[in-house]
Amino acid sequence: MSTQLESKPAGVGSDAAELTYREAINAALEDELESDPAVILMGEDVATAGGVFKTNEGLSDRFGRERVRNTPICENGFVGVALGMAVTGMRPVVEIMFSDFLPTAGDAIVNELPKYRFMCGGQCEVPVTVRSIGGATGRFGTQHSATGESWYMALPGLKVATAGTPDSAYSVLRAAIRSNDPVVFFEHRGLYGRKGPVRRGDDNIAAVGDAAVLREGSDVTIVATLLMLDRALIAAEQLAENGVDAEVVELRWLRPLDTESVRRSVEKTGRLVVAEEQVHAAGWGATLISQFAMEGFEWKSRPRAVSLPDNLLIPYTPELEDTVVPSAERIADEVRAALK
Amino acid sequence: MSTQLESKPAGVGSDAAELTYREAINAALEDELESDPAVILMGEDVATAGGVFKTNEGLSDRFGRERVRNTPICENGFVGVALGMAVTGMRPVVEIMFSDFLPTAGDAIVNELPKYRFMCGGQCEVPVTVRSIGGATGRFGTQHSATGESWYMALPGLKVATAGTPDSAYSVLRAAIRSNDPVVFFEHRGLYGRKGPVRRGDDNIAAVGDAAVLREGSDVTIVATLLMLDRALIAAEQLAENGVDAEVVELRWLRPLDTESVRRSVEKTGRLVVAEEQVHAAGWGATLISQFAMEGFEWKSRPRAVSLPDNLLIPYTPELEDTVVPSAERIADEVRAALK
Amino acid sequence: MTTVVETKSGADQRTGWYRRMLEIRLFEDKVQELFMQGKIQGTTHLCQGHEAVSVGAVSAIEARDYLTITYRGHGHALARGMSMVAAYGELMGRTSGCCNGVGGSMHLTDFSKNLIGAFAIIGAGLPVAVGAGLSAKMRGTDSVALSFSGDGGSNIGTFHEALNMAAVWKVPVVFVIENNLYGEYSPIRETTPLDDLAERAKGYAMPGVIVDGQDVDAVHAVVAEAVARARAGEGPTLIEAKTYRYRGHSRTDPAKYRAEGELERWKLRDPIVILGDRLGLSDDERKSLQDEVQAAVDAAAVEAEQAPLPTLEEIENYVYAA
Amino acid sequence: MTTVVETKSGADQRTGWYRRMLEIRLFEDKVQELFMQGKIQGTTHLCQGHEAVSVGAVSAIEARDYLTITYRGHGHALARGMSMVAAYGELMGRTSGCCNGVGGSMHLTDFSKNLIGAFAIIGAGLPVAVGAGLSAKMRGTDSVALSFSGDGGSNIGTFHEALNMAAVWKVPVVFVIENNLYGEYSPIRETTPLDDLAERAKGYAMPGVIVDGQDVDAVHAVVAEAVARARAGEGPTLIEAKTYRYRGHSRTDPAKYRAEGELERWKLRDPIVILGDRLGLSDDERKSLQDEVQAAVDAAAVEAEQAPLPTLEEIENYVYAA
Ligand SMILES: Cc1ncc(C[n+]2csc(CCOP(=O)(O)OP(=O)(O)O)c2C)c(N)n1
Ligand SMILES: Cc1ncc(C[n+]2csc(CCOP(=O)(O)OP(=O)(O)O)c2C)c(N)n1
Ligand SMILES: [Mg+2]
Ligand SMILES: [Mg+2]
Repeated sequence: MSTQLESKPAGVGSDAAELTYREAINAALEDELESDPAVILMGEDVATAGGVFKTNEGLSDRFGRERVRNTPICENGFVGVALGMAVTGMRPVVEIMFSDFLPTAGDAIVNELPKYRFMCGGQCEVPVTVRSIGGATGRFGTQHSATGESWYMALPGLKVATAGTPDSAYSVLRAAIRSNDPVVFFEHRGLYGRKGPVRRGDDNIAAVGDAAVLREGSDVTIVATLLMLDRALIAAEQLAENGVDAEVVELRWLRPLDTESVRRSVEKTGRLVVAEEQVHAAGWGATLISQFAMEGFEWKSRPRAVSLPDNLLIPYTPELEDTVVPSAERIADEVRAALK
Repeated sequence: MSTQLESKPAGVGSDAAELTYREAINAALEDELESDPAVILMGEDVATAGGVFKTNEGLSDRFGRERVRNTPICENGFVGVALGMAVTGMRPVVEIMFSDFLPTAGDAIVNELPKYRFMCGGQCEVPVTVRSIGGATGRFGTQHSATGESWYMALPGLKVATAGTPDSAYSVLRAAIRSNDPVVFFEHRGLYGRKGPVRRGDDNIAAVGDAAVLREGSDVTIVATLLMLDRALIAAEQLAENGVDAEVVELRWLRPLDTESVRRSVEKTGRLVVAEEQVHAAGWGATLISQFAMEGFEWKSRPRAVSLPDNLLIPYTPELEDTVVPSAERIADEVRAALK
Repeated sequence: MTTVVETKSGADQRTGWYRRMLEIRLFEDKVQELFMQGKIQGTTHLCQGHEAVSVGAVSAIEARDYLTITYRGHGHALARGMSMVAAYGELMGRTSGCCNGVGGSMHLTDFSKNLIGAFAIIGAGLPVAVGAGLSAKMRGTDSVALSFSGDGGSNIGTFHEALNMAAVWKVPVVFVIENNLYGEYSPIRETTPLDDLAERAKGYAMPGVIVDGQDVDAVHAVVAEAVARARAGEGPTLIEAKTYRYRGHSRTDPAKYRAEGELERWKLRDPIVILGDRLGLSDDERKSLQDEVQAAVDAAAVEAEQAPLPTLEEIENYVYAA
Repeated sequence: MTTVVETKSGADQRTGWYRRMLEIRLFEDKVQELFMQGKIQGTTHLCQGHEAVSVGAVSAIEARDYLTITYRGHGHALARGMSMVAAYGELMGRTSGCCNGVGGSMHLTDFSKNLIGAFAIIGAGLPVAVGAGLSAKMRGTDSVALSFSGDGGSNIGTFHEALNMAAVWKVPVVFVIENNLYGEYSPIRETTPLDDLAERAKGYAMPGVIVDGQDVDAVHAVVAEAVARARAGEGPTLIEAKTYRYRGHSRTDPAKYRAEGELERWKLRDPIVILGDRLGLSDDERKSLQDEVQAAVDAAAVEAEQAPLPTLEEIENYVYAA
């Protein structure tokens, strides 16, 4: 058993700096804008005051307001613009201010980005990254609280990535931007202030498709993303105090889905809890569990999910929002139940 | 063991007429337009020449071009219009010509319809039905071949329905239109010419949320929707010739999801094959299988899925489209594998 | 201007407008205070400076007419007669709120007042208003729909789709764009190739009208005329009200992107002061109205806060109809 | 009109246009035949009657310029110099096709000719063209983008969004609406409140131009002028070409919704005949060109058909870049 920081498999070493998740995003954007003139950042208010969530601080000053470009409010339109740029030699990063607005760009994200290369018989590459900023706990109400992470995992042609720690924010976002395929990259607003070690540099660019074991353990595997990853790590520390040794896997990519890494972990632990900030239906948790069921995996105890309730939406009411979004305690409880 | 027709649990009796799936849709629309003046039908070219797929034959003549209304090409806009009509006393049915265009109406379908009642604290009802016509085998190419059926099942507030036979087309569509909640109702273009007995009348309105056992059997449960349901029934007949007795369950509703009916069936058979015209990731098949895994269901043999390949999109190339979309033979093969 | 308008613009009614604008101003000012106290959480989009638009326009429709607003909608809801308790309660997430506290600041909806929707997604409200207007027409009523949106919102697809449908079907709907010169942090000319958004009406063969959004009389007049046209079956109108928001876009925005002196210049044309002057209100009269409304605002906040929180069981009923 | 245009409009070039229009006409006529033989499946959207628009416009851009088209795009692809074999091959789903047969009739794309996309979703191509133009500008080239769409497509949100972005960023892009009076089965005035879609340019402070889409010279001239403006950094133009499709919307549509005599009236102004007359071509010359092109069309179809089908393994490589 080891602590969160020591257990990071790659990237985080002695030369790591403590950055917030927000700063890590900023660093990834800066390093990619710096390293490739084809990279640009566009979206609503991305160039002003560091962007609405301050992730873009300093970027428009440094790279100019052409390469860091404010757009009109028209998500479907500007994702389409990014596509046109991508197939003519640029590498756009598009910011979608709230993941809830992804469906506003629904056609571009579902029908254009993933299908473009295929429909033209492989004539082009589509290096577009869509940064999607989402998640509950902000008291933003029902139309501004989705993570959206599983919505697009049923689309071959697309890649879907997430980040649950500052280091993965840095390394996964850089990998997304470097991908020659379209990637939707999910950030969680609730994590922006979270601090952690980030090793900044070209040798810390995540491998596309790889999950990361952020905490090793032998009793149970917790698979999580985004804010739930953060809470899973907290749950694991709490459990450790009670002698429960949880392995925490960050599922950084939902497409391609790293069933392999999860399998390695559950082969060791025999138990699985998925922690997801979404209903269980049609999500990555169900996809993983179904996969193992179809393989005939033999569990020590049946797999479990901590998810959003299937019969509710996210309310504004602060107290109820906190009840609805899974806490570290609920994750720990589910782990305990798995160990009974 | 019984044949498809005899085994229909409800609705299809001696007074059933042979109708095509297309005619069944038409009858459901006609009967609802007739029975409630608040019902209207709108969409692109719905009022002209019976609509693009001839499902609306005669309706604009009978009910007039106000109640059967052609819209401009603007899916997000006219689904929003339907919402505004629904909360002010009408009961609109909206036709989306190809399910692939649902994401074009992404905001209306994801953020407005399902959330409206919730966000206003239950002040209103939202009786909108979105008819979504989809599916492969038409050689329509990559942007016109999705079924889309699982895309919206992660949205509390919405109901998601499908029809795989003429009788379910009639009875489920009527139930959808009568629902006081928004429903996305999926039709499969490849089934329009399919004939079957339909009992027309107010006593054949499906119960919201109920799956239907279309063929009883004891060896294995096949769960399917839309075209795959049709093919599952064909597969079951083929299997019967080899002495394999398959039960075929039509999963008419994905939300609410009738795990109960499927559980009853698999408790009998101990084996499950889901047949889906979609990738397995983030679909109803994975959702069901995960659900049973989490319940610790004990299978006679591990559950199986016949799905679209995860590494491909639907090509235009006719021969390849046929290879990619699961056939009755592939479903039968998978059943045989489950029985080995 | 039609007779209807003339009748409505009596001095009594205009004194009512003055009071209502003041109520909106002080309501919004207090929201900031309640935030500091943690009684309101999340975000909020205040409308100080816009009062003449909401009050002038909303006063031009009847009870039977429909209204859609946006996340920047406190003023319109109050103008429509929502009680401050119901508005504060909603912002506090309590059952005193118009939506029982589940909607929050961005979703002040009240079906009892035909305020049928408050939208947090840009552009989403316009088609809904078209639907309400079309429904009114098809059901044989003479209700019209009034829909508010912003300058930034005039660049999203649904704006175009809604105006097109409204025009081609001659729907009784009036679209009011509150052009406050910014969409979040972006000045209009960074995102929009023209200054006068009323120009966009031409693409739909629809009348487009520009009005001084700081002048409640003017706003009322043009909206009343458009409502009369709509009610007479002559179709939709696009009205652009030029206005300005005194605060930043939302709670976390200090609005440093504004040109120096811009805010101050706009404050010289404060809509409440303009109407006060026209009504010939003395300083004393203004002061005593101010005190009276402030007391009502404070009392409403206290009352709203007394209400219990909604329970999980209650809100489960809001997901699906019974 | 600029000098560039003058130079281009020589008699030789115009004879080339005549031949190209004929090629498009006969190509499309043969598609129907190939359908009957089961050699083409699914659906297809033919463009007989539109030939002057595609040829007139596409001939006004250079090789380095970008082009986006729609499902009704066979004519534009051929006008851009795609070989008929590549086009037929695509319609037949064979590896002789420009997209190796996976795209089909609606997706004639050829990056080697900067024909960067053919869109089956209404409105989707316009933002992509804006992106290509913006990219050209940012990369310091003087390439422009030319984008085709339809009258029905001018009602969807992305049309508005694309034109707005193009205007506010002064993107070098030229939008051509082929107004053939119908969107599928619906005549324009059933879905759109005006006849002249060029009016919509006003909402973006952009020049809007109406041109006779049956007159290839006229189309060429206005597009060339718009291209010159775009290349000079003066921003986008919206061009509406009035035209007509002779066939139904798609394969299954007998187009019974048209007014009697409408088709016949339009055929009196056939774009190929008009140019033939202007060029003073004799009946014999026309006949021999017709035979020559017909032979080429027939040969291309035969050649396209010889190619093998793509394999599953091949097309797997089209999903993700290596
Ligand atoms: C589809 C969508 N995109 C982005 C946002 C984020 N957003 C909220 S308000 C706003 C600016 C709107 O500006 P404007 O329409 O001028 O209205 P104002 O806020 O000035 O009243 C933006 C971009 C949103 N809510 N919805
Ligand atoms: C978003 C979307 N909605 C609907 C359709 C179906 N559809 C295909 S072509 C068409 C009509 C388009 O009309 P127009 O833009 O005038 O082009 P034309 O076909 O006349 O060339 C429609 C509705 C589509 N492809 N995409
Ligand atoms: Mg604004
Ligand atoms: Mg047309």
